[in-house]
Formats: sequence, C-alpha cells, structure tokens
Amino acid sequence: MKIGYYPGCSLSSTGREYNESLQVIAPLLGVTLQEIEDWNCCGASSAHATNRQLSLALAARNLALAETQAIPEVLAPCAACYNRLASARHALAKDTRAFEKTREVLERPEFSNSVRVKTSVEWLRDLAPVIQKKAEETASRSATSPSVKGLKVACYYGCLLVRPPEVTQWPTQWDDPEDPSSMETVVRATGAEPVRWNRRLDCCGAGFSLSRLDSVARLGREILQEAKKAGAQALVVACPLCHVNLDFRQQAIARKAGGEFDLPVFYITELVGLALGASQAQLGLNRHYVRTDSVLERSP
Amino acid sequence: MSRIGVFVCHCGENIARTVDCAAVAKRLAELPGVAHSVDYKYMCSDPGQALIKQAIAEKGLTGVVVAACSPHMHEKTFRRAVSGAGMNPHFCEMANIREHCSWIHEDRVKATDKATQLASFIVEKVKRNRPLQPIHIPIERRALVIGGGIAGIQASLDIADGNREVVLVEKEPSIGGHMSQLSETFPTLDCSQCILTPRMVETYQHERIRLHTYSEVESVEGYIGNFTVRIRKKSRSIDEEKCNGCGACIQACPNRKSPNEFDTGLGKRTSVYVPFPQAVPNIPVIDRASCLFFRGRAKGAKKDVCKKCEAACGKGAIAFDREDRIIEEKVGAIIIATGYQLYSIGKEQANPAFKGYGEYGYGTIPDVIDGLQFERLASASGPTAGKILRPSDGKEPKRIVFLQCIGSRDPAKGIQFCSKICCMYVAKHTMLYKHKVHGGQATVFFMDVRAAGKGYDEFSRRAIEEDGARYIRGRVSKLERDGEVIKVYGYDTLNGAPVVMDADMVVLATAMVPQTGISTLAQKLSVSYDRYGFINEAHPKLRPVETNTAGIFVAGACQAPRDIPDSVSMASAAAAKVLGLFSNEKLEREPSVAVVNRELCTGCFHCQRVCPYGAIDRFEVKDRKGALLKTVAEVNKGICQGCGTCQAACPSKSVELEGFTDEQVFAEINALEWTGQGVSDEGGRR
Amino acid sequence: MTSTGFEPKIAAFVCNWCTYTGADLAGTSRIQMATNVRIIRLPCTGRIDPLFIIKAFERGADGVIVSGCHPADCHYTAGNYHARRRFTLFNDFIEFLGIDSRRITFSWVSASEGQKWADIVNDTTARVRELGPFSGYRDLVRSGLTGGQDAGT
Amino acid sequence: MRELKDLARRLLEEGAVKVVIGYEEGPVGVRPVFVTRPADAEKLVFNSKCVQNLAAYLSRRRGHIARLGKPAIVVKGCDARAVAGLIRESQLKREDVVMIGIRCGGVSLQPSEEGPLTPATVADRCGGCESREPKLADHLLGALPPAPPKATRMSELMAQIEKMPVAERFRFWAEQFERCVRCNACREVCPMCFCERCIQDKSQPQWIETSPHARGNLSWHFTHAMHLAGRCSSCDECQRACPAGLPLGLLNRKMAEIVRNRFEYQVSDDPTVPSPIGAFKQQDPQEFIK
Repeated sequence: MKIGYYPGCSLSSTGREYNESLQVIAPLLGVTLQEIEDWNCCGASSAHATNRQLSLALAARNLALAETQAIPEVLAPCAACYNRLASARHALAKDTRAFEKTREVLERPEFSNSVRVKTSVEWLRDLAPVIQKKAEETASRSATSPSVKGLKVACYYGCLLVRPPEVTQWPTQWDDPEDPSSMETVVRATGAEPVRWNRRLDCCGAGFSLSRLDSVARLGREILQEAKKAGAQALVVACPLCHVNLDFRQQAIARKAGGEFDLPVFYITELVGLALGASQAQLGLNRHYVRTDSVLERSP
Repeated sequence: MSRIGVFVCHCGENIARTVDCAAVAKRLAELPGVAHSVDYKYMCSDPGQALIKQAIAEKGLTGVVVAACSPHMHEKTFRRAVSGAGMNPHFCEMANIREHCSWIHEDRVKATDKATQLASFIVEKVKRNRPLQPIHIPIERRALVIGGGIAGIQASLDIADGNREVVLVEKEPSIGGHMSQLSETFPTLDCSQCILTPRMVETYQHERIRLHTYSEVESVEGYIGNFTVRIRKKSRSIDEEKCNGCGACIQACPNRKSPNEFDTGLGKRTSVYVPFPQAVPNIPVIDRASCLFFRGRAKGAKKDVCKKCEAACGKGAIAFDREDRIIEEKVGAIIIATGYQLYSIGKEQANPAFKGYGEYGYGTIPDVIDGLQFERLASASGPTAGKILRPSDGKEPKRIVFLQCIGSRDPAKGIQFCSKICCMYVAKHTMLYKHKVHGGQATVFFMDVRAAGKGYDEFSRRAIEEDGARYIRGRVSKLERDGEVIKVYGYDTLNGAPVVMDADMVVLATAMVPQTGISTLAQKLSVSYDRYGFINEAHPKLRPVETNTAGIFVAGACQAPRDIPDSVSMASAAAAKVLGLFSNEKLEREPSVAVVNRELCTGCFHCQRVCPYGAIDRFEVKDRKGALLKTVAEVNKGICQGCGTCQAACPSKSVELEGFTDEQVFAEINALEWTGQGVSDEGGRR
Repeated sequence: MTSTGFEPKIAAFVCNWCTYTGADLAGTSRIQMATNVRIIRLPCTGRIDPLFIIKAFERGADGVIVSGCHPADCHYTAGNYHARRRFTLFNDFIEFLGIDSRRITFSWVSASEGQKWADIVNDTTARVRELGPFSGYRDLVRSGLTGGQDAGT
Repeated sequence: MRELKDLARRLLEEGAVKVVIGYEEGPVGVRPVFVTRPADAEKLVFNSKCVQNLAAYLSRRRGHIARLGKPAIVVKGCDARAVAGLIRESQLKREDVVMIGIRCGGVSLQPSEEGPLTPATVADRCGGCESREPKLADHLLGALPPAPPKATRMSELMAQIEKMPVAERFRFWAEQFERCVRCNACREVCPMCFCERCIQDKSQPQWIETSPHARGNLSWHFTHAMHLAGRCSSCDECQRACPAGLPLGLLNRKMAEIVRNRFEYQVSDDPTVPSPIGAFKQQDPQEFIK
C-alpha cells in the first residue's frame, strides 16, 4: 500500500521524532510513504491570517504536485499542515472563483483538486486491525522490548485534528468532531489503555506560544492536571505543536504550578512503534524532554 | 358532426382592450364544426350565462367553448351553466385569452391572432370530449385512529361522540401516550394525569370505540371510504377476556429489575407488568425478554421454569402460549396520531441523518438526564415520588442546569427545526424545581425564549421573575464530570464571555422527533413525510390536518412538534374532517380518471410502476370457461387522482386519462397549423 | 418583428397546477411577454409523452416549452419525477438525432413564479427566432430533399 | 452439439416441455426451428451462425407458438437478457419456460456466414461481451469457447456521428430515414416489442404518421428507441432485419448509453432488477431543466 506524504517543516525540526517514528512504522504496517517531490510550506500560522489567496495557493501547490505525481491520498502528520491542506481543498471545492483564480496563480490549469488529505490519526485508525495483529505478534515474540500493554494514556486531540468539522469532516465524516474516538481506537490496538478524561479537545495554546506565555501555561497546566487526575501515565498527541507545548514546556508549567507532572508525551506514531517492537532510540524517544523510560520499563 | 358554440368574453375592457373579440368570434365561426360563435361583454354575468344556455337550446350545440379568463377562475361557473341547459358539463371548456393573452400583450394584431388560436385549440379539444359522469364511491363510515396519545384519544372521542364508530390502535400496552408521563402541564401547572385519566377511561368505555392496545397496523389497502386495515394484536401472554386486573401476577413475579420504560429507565418493574397504575386497559403484559419462563424456553430448558404468575392468578388468565393475532377492520377514513419521541442524545441514532452530542456525556454521566426523565422525577407517581433526586446518588441537586435546544435548531446535528415545546417545559421545570428544592438554583442556557401562545410568555416570565431561574443566552460546548459535580462550559452571548459553572444535575431539553417506524407506516398508508419523518400535511396553511392521500388525516406531534393544546386542536379538526366525510353515504369524485382498454393492454404494468397513488390493480381477463386469458391493468377509480402519468408511460397507449385523452391533446397540437389569420376582419393581416 | 419577418411558433406543454397557474399569475401581474407561445394545458408533466413534442414540430412548431412543478412540489406527488426521467432521455437522445435541443426549453415554474414564466417565454422566443423556422423538420415529408435516390413517389 | 440434442429429446420425451425453440441448418445458414417431436431433436444445432435472438418467439404476440404448449428455448447470454426482460415485464413467468443456455463464443453478423469469426464477420455485440454464460438458464451447455474478436464498425460509425455538427447529424439521419420503407421488420423481430397493438397502428388519434416518409419514419424510430430505453437487450436484431440497411442498432445503443450515464443502469439478465424508467430519485440529474 502506498500513500503520499507531506512532512511539512515541523517534522524535520521540532517534530523530528514524529517523522522518525513514522518512517519506522510505515514499512512495518506495509505502507510505502511517497513524499511529494518539491513540496513547499503549507502556509500555516501566517499566510491564512494575512492573505487568503496566498494561503490557498501555498496549500494548493502541494495538492497539485501530488496530483501530477499520481498521488490520490496525502498523509499530513502535522495537525496544522493537515488543517491548511484540508481547508484549501475544501475552499477550492466550494468556491469556483477561488478555484479558477488559484489555478491561474499556480499556472496549473490541469489541477483538479482531487487529492484527499489524511491525518496520521485517521490513517492509523484505518490500520488499527493491522496494528493490533502485529502488536500481538510482537508481544508474543519478545518479552524484552518495552511494552505499552496496559499503559494508561490520555488521548489528546487538540484543536485542529478534527475541527472545524466543515473542513476536516468533508467530504466524508471520519470522526465525530465533538466526541472523537479514532485515537482511542489506535491506542487500544497497541495494547495501551485510553482513559476517559476531560480535556481531549481543548486548546494547548500553541498559537500564543510566543506572545502569551501565561495563557499557554494555564492551558497546558489544565491539560496535564486533568490527564493526571484521570489516572493517565502518559499523553498521546498527533501534532508537533501540542508536543512542544506539553513536553518541552512541561517543566516550566510544573514549576509555575508548584509541582511535578512527570507525564511523558508520546506521538501516536511512537506509541504504535513501541507496540510493534521498535526501540526507543529508533523512534527518537531520547529526544523527549520528559523521560519516557520510566513508564515503559515497568514490571510487566 | 360537432356543433360547437364559441363564446368570446370581453371581460369589460380586460380582454377587449388588446384583443378584437368580435374578430376572434368571427374567425372561429369559420372553423369546421363551429355552429355558433359570438362575443359578449361579460360571459360570466347572468345574461352572459343565459346567452350560452339559450344557444345550447336553440342551436342544438354539442359543445361549448368559452374564451375568457383562466379556467381556474370560471370553469366551474360555465360547467354549471351548461349543466343547467341539459348538457353534460364536461362538454364545456375554457380558452384562457385574458391571463394568457390580453393581460400580457399590447400588440392588438398579434394578441387577436393568439386569442383566436388559443380558442381554436379548445374548440378542437371539445369536439373530442366525452360525457363524463361523476364517480360515486360508497363510504364505510367508521374511522381508524392510529395512536392512543392525547391526539388519538381526542380524535376518537370526537368521532365517537359524533355517532360514528372508531377503531383505535395503540402500540403500547396502555393508551395515554407521553402526556401520561408528564408531571404538570404548562402554562397552568395542572396535573397531567388528573386531566388525562378521565379521557382515557371514557375512551375505554365508549360504546363506539373499539380499542386495540398493544397492537400495530400491519397493512392498509384501499382508498378513501374503503380502507381495509390489518392489525397485529401482539400477544400480551395474558388472556384479556379472563384477566380482571387484580395484579396478583405482578406481586408474584420474582424479577423486579427490568428498567421501567414508563419511568424512562429511572425506575424498575417486574416482567409481568402494567406500564403505570392508571393504565387503560388495566391488563398486564408479559415482557418475554426478561421473563424467567420465556428465557428458560428460549435457552431450550427441558422443564418450564418459574410460572409463579400462573400459580398466583386466580382467573387462569396467564396464557404463555398465546401468539400474535391479525385482525381485519374496514374503515372509511384514517387519522394518523402516532406522536413523537425524544431525539436520541447519545451517539446511536436510528435516523442516520441525525448526529448525537458526545460532548454532553449523556449516558456516561448519570446525572445528565433528558426532559422526560425530569418529568418522571417531578411526578408524584414517579420513581422518587415527586422528589427531585439525582439518579447517581439520590441526593437533592442544589444547582441544576437546563440546556435548551438539544438537537433542535442545530443543523450540525441534523435537525434544523425548532421543537417548539422546550422553552415552555424548561420554564415549567425550573418552577417545579424551585417549588420542590427551595434553596436550589436553576440556570437555563437558551438560544431564544419562544413563548408564543396564550399565557405562555407570562408563564416563562414567572419562572424568571418569581421563581428566580437564571437565564443565560448562549450554548454549552461540553459537560465534564468532575467527581460529584458536573462542570458546565458555556458561553454567555449577551455578556460576550465564557461561563464555567458547577452543577449537581443537568437536564437536556432534547428535540422532538417522530416515532421510529413512522416512515414504514407512512409507506403503508402511502402518505408522504419529510426528511425527519414528520407526516406531510396536504397544504401547510389551508389543509393542515389532511394528508396528500384522500381519506387520511393527521393530528398531533407526528406532523410537527406540537404541545398538548395544539395536538388536541388538530385532533378535533381531523375528527371534524372525518365526520364531514362521513356525513355522506357516497363520495362524489371528479370523473377525470384513467381508464384501461382491456382489449389492448398487454399487461407490462409500466403504469403500475409510475402511478403515484398505487391506483393500478391487476385484473385477470378470463374466457367463458374461466380460463385465464391475460392479466391486464385496471384503474381503481376511487384512488386515481387523474395525473395521467400512466398514460405517458404506456407504450401501446392502452390507458387513457378522461378529459385529457390523446385524441384531445393531439387535436390541440394539430390546431397549431390553423392560425385563423386567413379570415379577413378589422384586425386584419399584418 | 425582426427584419426577416420570422415569428416563431412555440407550443408550451404545461401542468395545470404550477406552471399554468404561474402563467395566470404573470397575467394578473400584467407582465408583458412575447406573443409567440401557445399553451396546452395538461394535468401534470407526468402526462407529457415526449412524442407530444415531436408531434408539435410536425404540426408547425418551431420551438417547444415543457414546464411543470418543481421537484417535490408535484400536485400528484411524483408525476414530475417520472417526467424528468423521460425528459432526460428525450433531451439527450434528440441531440443524437440532430434535432437542436435549443428549440426545446424544459423548466420548472411554480404557481408563484410569474416572472420566471415570462422569462422562459421571452428567452425561448428569442432563441428560436435566432435559430430560424424549423422547416427542415416539416420538410422531411418531401422525398428526395436530402439527395436520396428514390425521389418522386 | 450432442448434449443439446439429447437434452431437447429428453425434455420432450418426459413431457417437461411441448416445444423446443432452437436453431437448425437451413438452405442459407441457420434458421429458427420449433421441435415438437423427440425424434426431431436431431435437427437442433448450435454454432457461430446462430445470431438470431429467439426470445421474440416467446412474446405473447406469437400466439401460434404459445398454443404449442410450454416451451424450452435455446439462449445465448444476450438472448437471456431479452427473456429476463419479458419476465420483468410480466409477459412470461420464469417457471413457464425452460431456458437451455449455451456458453457462447460469439456469433456472426448473418446466419449464413460460414467460417471462423473475424472482426469483419462477427456480430457487433459480441466483442467484449460480458455475458457469454447465460446465468438465468435452467441448463447450461458446452464449454466456454475463447472470446470472439471485436468488430469496430458500429463504434466507429457512432464516433463519426457524434463528431458531426448538429445540422449535419440531422441530415445524416434524414437520409437514413428516407430509405426506410416501414416494413416493420425491426418491430417484428424485436423481442421487447410485445404490445398487442403497436402505437404505430393507433389511428385514433394517429401518433405516428403512417406514410413512409422521413418524418413519419423518424417519429417511429424515435418512438421505438424511447420505448426501449432501459429495456433493450442490445441484440441488434432490428438492424440485422432491416432490408434498407439502417443502422438502427445505433439508436438503441445510444439510448442505452444515456440510460447508463444518467441512471447508472444496464439491462441485465436478472429479471428482479427493475428498469430505471418507471422509477425515480429525488436527486436525479436535471441540469438541462431551467
């Protein structure tokens, strides 16, 4: 099976381990990632706030490239990239004038806006039976690799993964935007246990991570506290920005709150990788700020 | 040879201003078959009509064409007039030279030409008209009412009091519907049971109402005045004749843990049960899914188990082996009054168009309940004997939050309509709460307060002003369980600020949607329904209790969200319609219906497939010895509404719509060739 | 009148409940329109056999309008849906036969759309006037006009 | 084909059927035969010349055949579609006919065409045929022969016509229709023309001009195609039977294409699948309706 791959900028910088873990698990799941050749910035965080046409064109160029490279489906692991690409795809499908204009700007009259964009969560959710089968095989084969079996995790979707529904749930609804369950499905397939908790869809404050650190700290604190309260041993995310806020900033948040969370934050791909027997180093877990080995090397 | 009379109307100046009426009359006189052609100032006036009658008598006319206004205006008038002169009314037709000619054109020459040709079409048509007689259909003067809620009860009583028999079918073991579950009713706060129970009893005892509870409509055949209804009487596993309603079986039943549907799952009941103490009829039913005896049998146990009810019954009324029975009733009219159910808040949806609210945790947070559950909590006969107590721990909630418009007016969840009653019942709930929990605080999140109705706004103001309910305009994004409390995350749109508050209990005012299975019933009755499943009325303003199928009426919340007074009004209106229909022994129908030529029909039944009314039956043509020659189509004149879709679908043209036969239509098309311009007159040629 | 002096003759097959009434409304609203259209009233578009249109061309029509209730508004609940399928076949098929489908206007005109009716009438008239008389169709009776060999019978 | 002869004889001997409708060798190629005596079963043949669609003989118009008693009929996959059509439209009950299906390797254009099939001699419907095994049959005989070659005549002509400007197309058809002598062979041979009284013969009022001029002929062929929409089994018998050589199969082919494009329906040999003409969807296409 083949799927197009749009890494975006984060996956080679702050979210390196997201990319690394993805590259590890894809072949294990029998998937070839075909990176879009000559991809460019998705336009997140600045373009759509300043110029609509620019934001559409930036994202659309990537979709057009995918089309010419015969890629019908693109995986965009970063939630912001996903959102930009999906938003552009939706806008161009609904607004003929914008579509015409964009084709003109891109000088790509053949662009037909036919490429579907997927998050890593939707992609892995569809592969859940495969993950489960492979995870069980791995568990029975080796007792040495760190097991995620029974690990209590809080699935954190954040703001952009399933929302806004008119964009992310178009043209087909792949999850309930107000009460999603895909991440939990993936987590269950790995053998870990999703907990019921209260902040699954709230904002982590990433948009203010440069300007309003107090807000970011408050939002992050609430997420970590709630996860902890629900008995989670770790958080699972599918967005590099969420990861930065909850992992890199965790200590600062804890200090401000006058306590300690010590709550590792896994990318969902890392969790899948662990279940499939990949080593912590392969998955880039050594790059995390909150140590992950404490929860992984439990007595079985 | 036809002898057609043409009567060209000036309509004062309305037609004559742009159409040279005298020229039209003169030119048409030239047409073959026209025996008489005149113009007159006002054909619809008494002298005008007299002119027509006189011409029929004197000139021996075989048909009449009135070239005047739209047939929608005066066709009836002129048909009545020719009738008065002894002519079959269907030999009279109108050419529309006012709305379709004089009023929309200024060029007098062209308008005159056009009027002439329009009239010539009709002349050619009338030459081929046939005398049609009104169709008389005998009426079975009994009514079927489907649904024994307040609407069905009211309709049944009205019809029965109007001296006609009623067959009332209710799918639950008791009549009473949702109204019997309510505590008090707005805007008077009178006890629902107290006003309803006497009507239930009256219905049961009425000599002209035949009540079938725990029964469902299996199939409906026939048409207005002549429906045959098959009703499935589901087995109660109790002999209804023998049971005297003593309740000994209920006392004896060892299972006391089945959720009580009447109490919306908040209470428990036995396996043999009556839904509620005032049930009508007071005959228990055995719930086979939970009954030990039936479960034993289902598992294939060798020996029958339990049977404690059978031992306890002094009348020998327990009848484990009783099966469903199908009975047949003949009726002339049907009222659909199947009511509503609450929209399902959780994720599971019977209607795929709807989506649930996962974010409110209904079903996972025990103290998040719906409006009907609150009614049961507030009801003196409910599971808490009227005390407002939390389902989770039985504590009295000191802070209660009501969320309005759950499902309603939320296109994202698939429902765009307003459920109409929620604003009022939430106001009522806040009042009931305040009257029962004196120190408590009720908060309401609302979008708008729609309190249009007699005494309604006063009532909702009272909730705020006298009973101190706090109303916040805005919606709630999610409910979170935080230990014992429920955190409510909302937005106050008037203050423009988010609101977070703790609540001990949250009540969701969920939307009203039609009963599950309504579409199946509607299909059985061939009445149309909207995308939510609400039954469509024949006209939203002028025919609100009729459906588009003649003889079938609608009342109450199965047509749209309705409160009690609305449902009762509709029920009485529908009953009046039924009694009106029943005031005649026979029904007179327009004779413009389709007729099959049996000789030519090949029996391919394309017509049957396209008929919107199911008016096409199969008819077996047999020879004298009774051997089947062929099966052909036959139109049921009682059902046919005269659309003619069958005729267009018939490849061999073996079915004809009276009044619009192929011969008539072709005559009109052929008349395109005759322009009438060749005849000289003052209008002249261009 | 145009310089060619050609006034097209247009037959309109309309349903009794929506379009006929809509045309009545155009009248009561005194909306002026071209004089070329001759309405033939039928109970429902479901009654319209595509051969009516062929027949109208045979009998001298240069253009045809077919109009009825909007989908979901049919007085008879479904006649127009059945008609729509028939019209779809007709519309696609006559193109294949070389009959210019611009001579035929299919439309939904409700009882409240008097102006729409007038627009349909005017547009169709203008379009058919542009296309010229449909004598090519009527002249098919004249043998040999296409250069066929066995003329003269 | 031994098994065909044996089966036919058995059916007749056992009295399961009274007549077997099949093919026999005639003086100029194969021709239909109606076998009523077991001994005559020897006459039956099946080979690549059996182009005729015998389903027309099941039509109720053929009362003289019906009077022979319950029939068995030899069908190719394409013929089975026509029989299914008759069942679908209540002309025949499935149990009232025994269908002897034959796995088909294609047939020639004309029943007199000897020799192996070539693109020049193969019938137009055979290339790419997807129903060479009649699924609806009661008995299925023979092994599946290799797929036949594909003729391109019709598709080429179709493409040519579609490319013409509308006026030219009109002239093309006018020329064709002018040649029609209204012998009605196209109707008589059509298995789906089972009306007791053809619309063509209706005189009060006259739907279709009876004189064989191009206008009346257009009106007839137009009507035939409209009536066959969603029903035509694409046997091309009308075209084969036409003495004037009109490409009538094209009209039906075009109509089938319209039905397929518009309503996603293809005539099959499943009598339980109803035709889309006579049904509707609220969301049916209507872009051409103003």
